[in-house]
Formats: sequence, structure tokens, C-alpha cells
Amino acid sequence: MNNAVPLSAPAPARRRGPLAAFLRHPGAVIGLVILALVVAAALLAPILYPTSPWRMVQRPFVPPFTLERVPLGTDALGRDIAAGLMHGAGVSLIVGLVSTLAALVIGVPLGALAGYLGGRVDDALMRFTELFQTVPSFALAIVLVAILQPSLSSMILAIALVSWPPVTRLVRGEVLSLRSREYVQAAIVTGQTTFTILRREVLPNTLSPIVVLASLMVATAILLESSLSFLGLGDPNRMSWGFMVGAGRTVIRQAWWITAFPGVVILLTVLALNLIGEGLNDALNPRLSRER
Amino acid sequence: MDTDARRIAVAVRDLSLALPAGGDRANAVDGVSFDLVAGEILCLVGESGSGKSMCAHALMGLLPKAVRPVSGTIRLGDTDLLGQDDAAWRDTRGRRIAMIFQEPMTALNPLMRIGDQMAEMFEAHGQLTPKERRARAVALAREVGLPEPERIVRAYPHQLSGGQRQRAMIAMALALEPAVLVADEPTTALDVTTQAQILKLIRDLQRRRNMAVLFITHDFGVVAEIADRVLVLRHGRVVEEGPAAAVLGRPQAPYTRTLLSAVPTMDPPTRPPLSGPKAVEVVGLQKTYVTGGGLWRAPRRTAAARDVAFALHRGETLGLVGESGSGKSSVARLVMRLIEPDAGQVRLGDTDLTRLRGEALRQARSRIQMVFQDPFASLNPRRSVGRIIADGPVAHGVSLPDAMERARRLLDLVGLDAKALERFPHEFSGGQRQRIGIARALALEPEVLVADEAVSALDVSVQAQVLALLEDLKTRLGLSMLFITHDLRVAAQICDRIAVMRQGEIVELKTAGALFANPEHPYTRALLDAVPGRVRQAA
Amino acid sequence: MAGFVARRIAKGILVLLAIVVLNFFLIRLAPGDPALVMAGEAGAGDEVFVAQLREKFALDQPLPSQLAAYLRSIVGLDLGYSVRQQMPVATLIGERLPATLLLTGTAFLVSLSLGVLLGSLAARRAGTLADTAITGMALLFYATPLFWVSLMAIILFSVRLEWLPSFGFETVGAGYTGLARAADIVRHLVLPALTLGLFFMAVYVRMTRSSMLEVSRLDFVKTARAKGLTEGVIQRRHILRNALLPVVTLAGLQAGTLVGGAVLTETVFAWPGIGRLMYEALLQRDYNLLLGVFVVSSAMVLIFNLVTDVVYRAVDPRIEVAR
Amino acid sequence: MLKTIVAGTVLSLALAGTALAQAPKPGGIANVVIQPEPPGLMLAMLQNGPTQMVAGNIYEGLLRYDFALKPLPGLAESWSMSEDGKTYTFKLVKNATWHDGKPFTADDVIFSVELLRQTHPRARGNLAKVASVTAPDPYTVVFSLSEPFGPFMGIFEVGSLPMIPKHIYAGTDYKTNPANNTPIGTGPYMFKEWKKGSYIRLVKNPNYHVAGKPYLDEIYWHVIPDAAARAVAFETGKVDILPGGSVENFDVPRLSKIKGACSTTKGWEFFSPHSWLWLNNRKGPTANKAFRQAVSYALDRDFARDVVWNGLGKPATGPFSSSVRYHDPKAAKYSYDPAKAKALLKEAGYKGETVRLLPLPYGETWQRWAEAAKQNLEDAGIKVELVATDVAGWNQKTSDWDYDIAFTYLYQYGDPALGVGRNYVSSQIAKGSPFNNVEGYSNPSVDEAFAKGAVAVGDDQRRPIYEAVQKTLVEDAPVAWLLELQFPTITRCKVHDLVTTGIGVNDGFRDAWIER
Repeated sequence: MNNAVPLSAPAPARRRGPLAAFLRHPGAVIGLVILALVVAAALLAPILYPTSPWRMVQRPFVPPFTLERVPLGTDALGRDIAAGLMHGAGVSLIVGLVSTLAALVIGVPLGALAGYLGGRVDDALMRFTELFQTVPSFALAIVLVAILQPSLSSMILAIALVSWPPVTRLVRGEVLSLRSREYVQAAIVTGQTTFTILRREVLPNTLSPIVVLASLMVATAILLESSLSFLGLGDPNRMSWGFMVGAGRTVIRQAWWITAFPGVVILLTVLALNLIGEGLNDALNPRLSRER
Repeated sequence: MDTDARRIAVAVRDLSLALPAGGDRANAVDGVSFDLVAGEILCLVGESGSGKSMCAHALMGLLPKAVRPVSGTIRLGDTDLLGQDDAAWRDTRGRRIAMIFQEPMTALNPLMRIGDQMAEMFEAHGQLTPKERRARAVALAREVGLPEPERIVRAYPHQLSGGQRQRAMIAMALALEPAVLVADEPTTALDVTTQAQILKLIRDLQRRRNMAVLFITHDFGVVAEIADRVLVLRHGRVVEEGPAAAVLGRPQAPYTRTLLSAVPTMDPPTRPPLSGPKAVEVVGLQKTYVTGGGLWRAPRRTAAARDVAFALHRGETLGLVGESGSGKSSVARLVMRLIEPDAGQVRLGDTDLTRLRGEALRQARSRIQMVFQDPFASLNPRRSVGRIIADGPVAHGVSLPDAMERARRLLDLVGLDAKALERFPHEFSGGQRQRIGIARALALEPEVLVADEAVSALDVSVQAQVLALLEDLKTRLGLSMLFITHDLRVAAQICDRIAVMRQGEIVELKTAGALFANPEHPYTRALLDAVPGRVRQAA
Repeated sequence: MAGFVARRIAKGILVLLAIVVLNFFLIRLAPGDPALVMAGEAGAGDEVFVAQLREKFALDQPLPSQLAAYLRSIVGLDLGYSVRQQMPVATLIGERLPATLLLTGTAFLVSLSLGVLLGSLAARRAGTLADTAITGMALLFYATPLFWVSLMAIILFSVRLEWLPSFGFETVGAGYTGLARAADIVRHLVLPALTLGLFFMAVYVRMTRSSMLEVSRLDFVKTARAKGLTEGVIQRRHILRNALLPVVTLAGLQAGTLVGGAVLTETVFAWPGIGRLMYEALLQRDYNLLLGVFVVSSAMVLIFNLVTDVVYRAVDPRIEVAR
Repeated sequence: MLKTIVAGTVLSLALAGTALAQAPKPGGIANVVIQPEPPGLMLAMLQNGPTQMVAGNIYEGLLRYDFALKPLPGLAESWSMSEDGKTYTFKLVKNATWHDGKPFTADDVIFSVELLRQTHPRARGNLAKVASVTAPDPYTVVFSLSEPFGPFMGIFEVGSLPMIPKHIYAGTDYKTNPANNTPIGTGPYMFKEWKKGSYIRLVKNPNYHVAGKPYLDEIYWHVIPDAAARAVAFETGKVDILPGGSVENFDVPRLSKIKGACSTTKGWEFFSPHSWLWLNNRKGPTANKAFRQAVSYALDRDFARDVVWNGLGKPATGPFSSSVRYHDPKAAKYSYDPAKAKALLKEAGYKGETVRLLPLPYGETWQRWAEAAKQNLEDAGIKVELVATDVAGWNQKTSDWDYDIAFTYLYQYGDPALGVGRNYVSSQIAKGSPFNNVEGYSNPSVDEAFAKGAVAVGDDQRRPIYEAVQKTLVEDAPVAWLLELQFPTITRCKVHDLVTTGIGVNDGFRDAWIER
């Protein structure tokens, strides 16, 4: 019963800022740099390539590094691969971020309610979550996009709808453990309302794991987007990386670069997000961090 | 004492262990020397951060990677342990020096049977056949007093109680008859009656086998109970060393004296009897936890409160003591309406707290406030201290500036600088945090304070300060207090009356003086007998 | 245990029914219907033709009665009839299921065993070059789009090196039997199973590694060290066994999704499994078949989860009490 | 026009000549790609492309057609037409049997006509003017028409009027007859097994009514859903025959150039697939004729052919494909002229409304084409939004008229009365079908011309009617014609005589043999 203070008492000075911890993680820094480049590409695309990335600017199948105007070559219709990559960055980021946000918007309140209220509410919400977790998620995403007919928004919705259950489960678990935390009980005892307690005491303290999960979800969403686009379920008006790989696969033998470049870019972006996620995890959840 | 007769098992000389750069001090342990002698128990005493556990781990070669020995020797026979390679260390561990740990709950592999974990000891050192190992495991289990040794070796750790697990750990440590046993706070996590049994077991085994024991503890009661010699550590340095009787009886170093004086005595001060109006009246409180169960399985029922009834008079401190699982914390939470009772009433003056719902309950809560056990878990790490204290008043309609002003006054009242308002909990020590927690509870100007193990997690010197503060505030503000603790010494010091709980029931309730002088219920007696250091103190 | 299993099965059946109802309506929200698809594919068709087809598909009935009919047949363990394919849905799925189970099962086992092996290696060597190499590789596979790897693998191993066949389940018409046929199927299996397995292997590597690192900080590991056990025994007996528990949970979740989640791999490698069947059924609006695939793959998920829990209970003696 | 056909015939004769130099050898297995997997093989119930392709080996029609679409004997060995064009008499081959051994007779023909009128939408239209079918003797069938029907001799190929065994289907529910899963016909190959998702296996019919044929022992139709995988399958030698449309056009030139690979664009003459953009004549900018003409001028058909279709096909000049009877090249009007398109848009008063463009969901080529067309239209100043759909969605949107512009291509079946008129006459405006007058064009003079053309007898009467209607249609631009499509069949050169008629691979492999 007597809770002795841990072996090495966490003296106040020992606590270092999460930012510093994050930046000490070499992978995280690399990830951040790559992600910054992707964001820059998305922002600069309309300036560097003001014309539509769909425009046929050269003869088809120009190999990369041969023409200065199209450094990464052209695709089967003579469109500039570099322009496509730049413009596609925006789509990938938007899909990744918005669908993750949407999943959080669904998942966090449900998880918080289930975890905090417990009992029947918890039971009902968990059964509901289970429903979505039981249906294979990629299959469900495909069906959803097919139902809504492919477009940017339907893709975002579909990705959000298949990716919220883990958020709910995570938040529920965190809230469940936070609910019995003494400072939450203290808030109850001091007569604060349930809503205030959730907003002020509970949710802010679930933030770190949610941030970590969210960074990984963005990565997964970008992969999902590319997979759906690859199957031809993307928005035909938006140039996206997955679309480029899908469109290029039929000619992969003649023109490897059409598939290779967007594939590599997807890989790097997802990799970057994962590295950032790991860095965040180490910085925000020191308990789980790697061997000292 | 005749030095020739002392057989030195381990000689530690000038041991210094370096902490990683950037910590609050350079060395965890600084120039420590001591001998472990066969047939003798050396107690290493100190508060948290004194480096006592590091010494123990250094002896086993189990220091954290970041902590390095920078000087000194640890001689076991002819070898300096600090200089040996991994293989030699493996040979030393378990066979020549064995160790038991603080947390019996986590120190055993949850997926292995107890007997297998004991047998592993022999396996690790290539002794005996598997069959013989099993037989020895049973014998060891019997030796440490585990019930039904044949059966218990086939059990998994979770099927054992805390005390049984610690016995199993001890059995394991003794398996290869090591010359030296290192025990790192082995009874800290145990209930007081269990603690007494384990201490006795260690003492007996040590005598029977003539082992040298290094016993790490923070509890002077335990020291009094078990030590032959005592070594007091502070900030990694030896403050005082000597035979137990000498150190406890005639401490030389001022620090030792401070520590010893901070240990509450078992003699309750005489307090005037109180019979004012009732601040809180608890009637027929019932609570049973139902876990598991369903269509095909009978649920498990645990009684947390069985017909609990008591009254708390205005200005009185009522102690609720008991071991873990006795239901004392549940009663505290029932009184606070943090959990719902199955039956019974909690009356706060004229108000029946158990009847209130929603907004009415929220309003009524300001009248009864709580101080929590864990200074690290009871403050929201993401809110400033000022807001933590002010949140309550704000929730009851006080404007934020006024509430902050009140917080400033309260910080002053609990002995903290007003600058603390802007800072965050992690910047404070455990004792300071507990003061913040008290300030938070007082912010609503309650009539009743419920303190749930409010000083249990604190070092003894800090504990004394916080107790004094509580006592002082209670008198000054005219509060009534329900004080929940497992520590009878603490209860003796602060309580007017004490209720002893067991399995959800109050078995005895009387004034502190009467309870200690004349315990009636056998359980109360057992509890009092088990308090470490009591015998020696009485002697 | 029997009670536990029975309870879980009862719950699973409820979940399945809910899935059926949900998806029944979901699917019908999609534009078009099977009659239109078939008319479209025929390249000719008039209103009479489409109306005939609708009647044939029983699409002229009101939606609730269609659902009621479907639920009735589901309760009787009948997945209905695919009018488009002119076959019972159960038969169609039954023909495809073994291929999917073979593919995903292989991918699963390979990825799990390799993942645990590499993950524990990395954990043991935490901080060393080997650890960096393994985690780096895992991260790479984790981030690589599955379809892209598949394409690259086909180009390299089938087209350039001509080591392995690029598509299909077996060499059709070769007339292999017995062992020769098995060997032939294995050759076809290698590429899809590997590309599918790479991602999951990455998942298991990461999971095993972090789980082992976490367990290695627990007290009982210190106890084991204090016994003088060798590092190998400590890793294997104390750390790995405990670290595998969360991996088992995750593996159980994923084994389930593998059944329905191999759409991409099956498409790229022309593997005759139910992932592809689902995608085709969707495009053809073959409602009964699509629902059937959903029911079967969801049932698989539930079964795998149940198996996981049973395994978990067998491995972890604490569960009985915790529940 | 005539010249092309003659040239084609000469070429085919020349090919036949070289083939004759090597005598066909019996035996061997053909591995063929089928895409997508057919929903069934019962040709009377299903008319999907893949069904026709496989089932063309199992079933037969009364006639076949050469590359110039002249009738060839099939199950009918000879035929004659009465002076008034209202009575047609067919003499059937006498040694034909069903795969289960029962003889094929005139009763089967009469039964098939009845059955197909119920189940086969195109046959229903084609047989509209047939008043009665009678059998004076077991091997003679007489069709009596209510009025003359110009293209009547063109409706008897296997896909349009397959012969169905009466003894199996009579008196049963056709839709659920178990024989639908094990189809029985008179064709050169018999159904053996179907491993769903993998392959369909046909075996040689030893009792085929043409002596010595067929040559192959077995045919495997492989289901490979991914286009790239299909290409690889051909390259690695897993399959020997890629029927038209089974690989993406991007791959056609490369695969054709592989050592030992041969390709032909022949075998599609009967179908003459013609592609165009449906332009919704009812509402929106596309209701304006000038806007529709602008669309036609804005499209770069040469780019589409050269880049999207890899040089396959030729720009369409009007509603009639060049292999359809009475095609008039002089009707052509629209060339790639963005400037003119812009001028017409101004004239139409187009104010930049967004126009929805529906690609045809039949694979990458069509998707690329839609992307290219979108760029063409945007270059001319039309704001275009691509709407993604799948097959079901596309069919629903077009048959509900919920589109502005939509890609399509349709078969023309050799005669304007069979495959062209349906898309332009006002009587064919009806929701629920994506193959009729979907654009909603209505012009009484066009209606009348197509009505007259169908019942007129003889080229001399029919030609002027159809030439006039082509001019009117081109001017009104109810749709924007794109390309006459070509779907080359790629084979290994060791496969001979695969494509011997204007129906191509769909006519079955009865002449095909493999050099070994």
C-alpha cells in the first residue's frame, strides 16, 4: 500500500521539453524534412506549374532526365510527371489530413463518451465500433467509394469511415484509465460538470497518444487513397500519386518512370509520417520510448 | 563485538556510481563503504533518492545502463565483482548473491508456474536434473511456509496473494544457498500483518543459514524490527553507521535525528473528547462490487462496505484504518459520492448526500472535499497550479479573478510561494504537490475534509510536515476530517477516534487512546502487534 | 471455456446480422443495379430486357421484403443465389475461399514468423546496426504501397528473371497432379504471398520489437537476471513469451482482415480468391454475392478473433481471473 | 467504300492462300485470354462480349459472314429470297447434331426464334417484321415477313440468332434451366468445365458437322483480371491468343512486335464498333446545336488515335462507320479546329457553365481518352468536370439521361437499319436503355428516312436514302463522333486461321489450328 517514490525520484529539472526530445530523434528530423518538402511541393505547385497537370505538354513517353522542360519525363499522354507529382502532393496531403481529422471527429467523442460514461452507453458504442471493425476495412472503403461514386470528398469520407474505430478504442481506453485518475476525481469532487471535466481534465491528457495515432493515420490514409486511386476509384479531376501509379501500371514495361516516381514519392511521404509518428511517440509517451 | 569472529562476506569500499550528465547530482552513490557479514543483517536506510537501491543493484551487477561505477570495489571472497565479465556475473548472481525485490506483484513472470520459476534457479547454474529441481522447488516452498507446497508450485503468480508471492521470491533467492541476500524494500508493498510475517521469515532464514543480508528500507519501524547494523544514506553519502541499537537509540548525525523524530510514535497524544454536532453521519452503508459474470457464469462479489455506520463530529478527525481490500478507500469514495452505494445514507448536516442528483449534487459537493493519495496522479499535469485550485470555485460561480485571488491566499496558507500559481505540477516535489492538493480541497471552503492516504506516498520527513499542516488547518478552519490510512502510527498521531475496518466492516471504533491502550477485537490486536518497531520501542 | 466460446458465438451472430442489414442497405445505395450492368455489357438491350432481368434478380420486389427474404435464407445458413453467375453464392464463395485462405494463410504465417524473428532480433540488439537495419527495412516495407511492390515484383521476378509465374493459381492445362501440382501452386503462390506478407511482416517486426523492449523493462526480467540466467534464456523464456501476447492479439485481428483484405494482391496477381470476387461482385452489383462475401469474410474475422482469444487464454493464465 | 471491301477480300484471300500452303494439322491446345469473366455461357440469355466470345464455339447460327459481310454457310447450307423480299427459305445441313447426340432440325430453328424473341433484345428487334417461321420438312425453314426488311440476311450470325436445343429448353423456365451452366450447342467445341475466377475449358466436338474440323483438342479461356498481367501472360507464353480489347492499347504495339507474335485488325467488320460522345440534346449548353458543333471541332481525333489508341482506328466522319453499308465519306465535316470551336461557342452564347463528362468505365484507354478530351474541350474554352462512375453507374446515368457529355461506343452490325438508326430516330427515345437514342435527338426527316431505308429493297433504293440522312445528321451534330475503333487480335504466329470471317473470334475457332 505504501507507494514509495520511484528509485530515482523525477526531480523537476530532469523533465525535458517534448520538442527537444522530438528533435533529438534523427528519424523524426528526417521525416520532418521530407514532409516539409512535400508540403512545399503542394504549396509551390500552382506557382511552379501554373497550368493544369493534366495538360499534354510534350510527346508521350519522354524518358526522365532527357528534356529540361520535363525533367521527370512525360506519361502516356505526354503530361509532365513532375507537374503531376507537385500537384498530387496537395491531394495526398488533403486526403490524409482531412480524412484523419474526420476520423478523429467521429472517433474521439464516441471513445470519450464510451470511456467516461461506461455501462450501457459504453456497451452500445463498443458493439457499434465492433461492427465497423469486423467488416474488412479496405473492402468496406471500396464499397463506400463505389456507392458515393469516386470523388475527392467521397474518398475522404470512405477513408474516415473505415479508420475511426481504432481512434474510438484508443480514446476509450485512455479515458477509462483517466477516469479513475485522482485529478479527475478531484474535479468531480469540486463540483465541475461532466462536460467541463471531459474537456478540461480528460481529453487534453489523451492528446499525446491521439497525436501519435493521428500521424500514423495520415500515413495510412495516404496509402489507402493511393490504393483506391490505383483501382480507379480516385477523383478523375484531381491529379494524385495513386492515380499516377494506377495509370502508369499498364505501360510499366515501356515507361517505368511513370509508375516509379509517384510510387517512390508515396513511399517517402508515408515513411516520413511514420518517422514523425515514432518521434512523437518517443517525445510524448516517454514510457514507450526506446532503450535508454 | 569481536572483529575476528565476524566473517566478512562482501566488502564494499569507496563505491561511487555516476549518474548520466545533466541530472541533479553527479553521483547516485558517493564513496560508500560497508561490510556484509555472515549471520548479520545490515539495513540501508534513506529517503527516496538517497541511492540505497543503487547500492543493492550494484551488488547484483544490475545497475541501469546509464549508471556506471566510477570508483571503489565490491569484494566477494577474492574477486572484485565490479571487474568481472558477464559470464562471471551470471555465475555470481543467484548462486553467491541472491536478491528479492520490492514488488512481488511484478517480480514474477506472469506466464510461468511458480515451481518452474524456482527450478530455473538450478537450471541457470546447471544444477540437478529437471526432476530433482521440481522436488527441490516443493521443498523450498515448504521451507518458506507456502501452504500446500505440492499444489502451489503448479500455480501461476496471479493465483497467489502478495505475501505468498514474496515468499516464493524468497524461496527462489534461497535455492542455491547463497552467502549473501540482498533485499530491496521487500515488505514495502505488503500489508502490515503480512509485512510482519515476511520480516520474521527473513530473520529466521538468515539465522538458520547464517547468511549476510543487505536490507534496503525507508521505514525505521522495519529497521528497528530487523537490523543488526544500520547505515543511513543521504544523497548518496553515508551519514551514519553503527549497530542498530546505537543508531536508533543514540543517533549522532543531525540528519538521523531528524528522520527518527519524524517517525510517528504509537502513543496517541491525549486529546479532549469531542461531542459537538455531527458534521457527517453515515448510516447502513452497503456496497458490493460485482465483477465478471454473464449468462453462463456466476459473478464474483466483493463486499466493500457492509453496513458501515459512523458519525463525524464537528472539529473531529476520524481515522479509518485497515489493510488493503478492507474497504476503507471505498467508504471514502462512497462518502464523497464518487461511487454509488447499494444502500445507506451519507448525511451532511441536514442534507442526505446519497439522495441528491445532478445539479443539486454538484452544488452540495463544495461542502465536503477530498485530499488524494498520489501526489503525482492527483494534479492534472496540463493545468497551472492556480487554475487547478481556482477551477472549483469557478465551477461554483466565483469569478476567475476572485478565484485566483483565493488560490493565492490558499497557497500562502499551505506554505507555498504565490509564484506557484503560474507553474505546472511537474515543477513541484511530492510534498509540495500534496500541499497544492490540500489547497484545492480548501478552495471551496468545505465543512468536511476526506483525506485518503494523504501522506502515504511521502517520505517520512515530508510526511511529518504535511501531517502537521493538516492538523493546523483543521484547527484553524474548524474542519472535520475523515482520515483514511493503513499506517497505524500516522493514525495514532492525528486521529481523535479510529475505526478499524476489515472486509468492508468496521470491527472496532473508539478513541485513539483507548484503541491503542486497550484493543478489544482480535483483528485490531493482530494489526497493532504487526506494526514494525513496536516491540523494540516498547522495550 | 465452453461458456465463453458459446457467449462469443452468440455475440458474433448478432454482429453478423447487424452487418448484413447494414450492408444490405449500403450496397443498394450504389447507383445502378445488376440488370443495368448486364444490359450494358450486352451492348444491346431495351426496357423489356432490363425489366426481365430485374424480375429475374427479384429486384422488382419492395426493399424490406427483399431484406426479409435474404435474412430468412441467411438464418437457414443459405447465402442465396447469384442470378448473374447462375450459381448459389455459397458455391461461388466455396470455390474461391481455399485460394484466398492459402494465399493469406501463407502470407500470414510467413509474415508472423519472420516478423517475430526479426523483431526479437532487433529488440535484442537494440541500438546496434542490426537493429537499425531491421527497423529501417520494416519501416520501408510498412510505407510501401502494396500494389506498387506487386508490380515491381512481377517486373523483376516474372519478366526480367523469369523465375516465377506472374499470375494465376496454377498452370492451367498442364495436367499436373499430386506433388507436381502442389509444387506448381507453390510457385504461383510465392510472389503474391510475399508481397502481401511484406507489409504484415513489417507490422509484426515493429510490434514485436517495441513489445519486447517494453517487457524487458519489467521487474520479472530483473528477477530472471538476478537468477544468473543467460541472456538467451531470459530473452526467449521471459521477454519474448510475454511480449508475444500483444502480437497475438494484433495477429488475430489481422488474420481476420486478411481474408477480405487481399483485393489488391488478388487483382494484380489474378489470384482466384474472394477479395477479387468481392470487387467483381461490387462492379456487377451482384448484391447477393457481395453480401455473401461480406458475411463470410466478417464471419472469418469473428472466428479468428475468437481463436485468438482462446489462444490468448491458453497462453496467459491471468485472463480467467481478469474476466 | 466498295473498293476497301474488295481490297480486304483480296487480302484475306491472300492470307488464306499462304495458309493453304501449310495444311492444317489437328491437335494442340489453345490458351486464350477472356476478359472480363463472362457471367454465363448461355448465349440466348446473355449477350455480353465475353459470353459471345466463348459461346461462339459452343453455339452456331444459320449463317456466317465474310469480311465484306456476305453470307457464308453455317447451320444453313443454302438460302433463297422471294422476289418481293418477304419470304426467305433456308436449307439446313443434315448431319448436324447437338453435343448430347440429338440431331439438329428445323424444329430447333423455329423454337430458337420463339425463345430469342423473349430473351434476346436485339433478336427481338431484328425479328420484328417476321410474321411466321415454318418447317415444310425437317431440314427446311421458311421465314415469312410482314413487309420487306432490307438487312434481313444480316441477322443470322451466332451472336444475333444462336440456335438453341428445343429438346432441352422446351417447356422449361429458360432462366433457371440447369443446362444454362452446361451449355449444349452444335458448335465445334463442347463445354467441359469452368473454374470460376480461373478458366473455362472447352474440348473438341468429335461429331462436328464439317468433316475434319475442328482441329484443336482443347481451348482454355483464362480469366486474368489485370490488364498488365494479361500482357505478361502473353509475353511469357502462358497464353497464345489475346482477343481484341483484352490488353490495353498501350501494350498492343509492343506485344505485336514480340518475336513470333502476329496481329490482325480483321474480324470486327460485322460489329464495326463506332465511338462517339453522347451530347445531351435536351438541356444545358449541349442543347444548343452550335455548342455541339463546337465540341466536335474541339476534339483532336488524330491525337486520340495516335496517342490514346496507339495508332489504331480511324477518325469517324459521321454516324456510319466505314464498314457499314452506304457509308458516305463525303458527309465529313468536322476537323480539329479549336479556333472554329471557340467562334461557335461564342455564337452559342456559352457562358462557362461546367459541363459534366462521363468517361466510359471500360479500362485505362477510355480513361486516358476522357482525360485527353477534357483537355481538348478546355483548350477550346469549355469548362469540364469528369464524373467517375463504374459500369453500373454509367449505365444508370446514361439511361436516365443524367449527363451532359458521355463517352460510348456501339456496334453497328453492318447495316444502318440494324445498328445505326436506333441511336437517332425519335421512336427510340426512352429511358432505361443506354443503347437507344440516348442523346434525345428528334428530327422528323431523319425518322422518316430510317423508316424508309429499312423496308426498301436493294442497294439502289437504299443508298440515296442513307446518304441524305448522313448529311443531315452531320450538320445537326446530335452527338460528336470520335473514332472507328479497331481491336486487334494478337496471336502467336503459329496459330493459324483464327480469324476467317467478319465476326472474327466471336465466330468460334472452327478453322483455327496450331503449328507444332
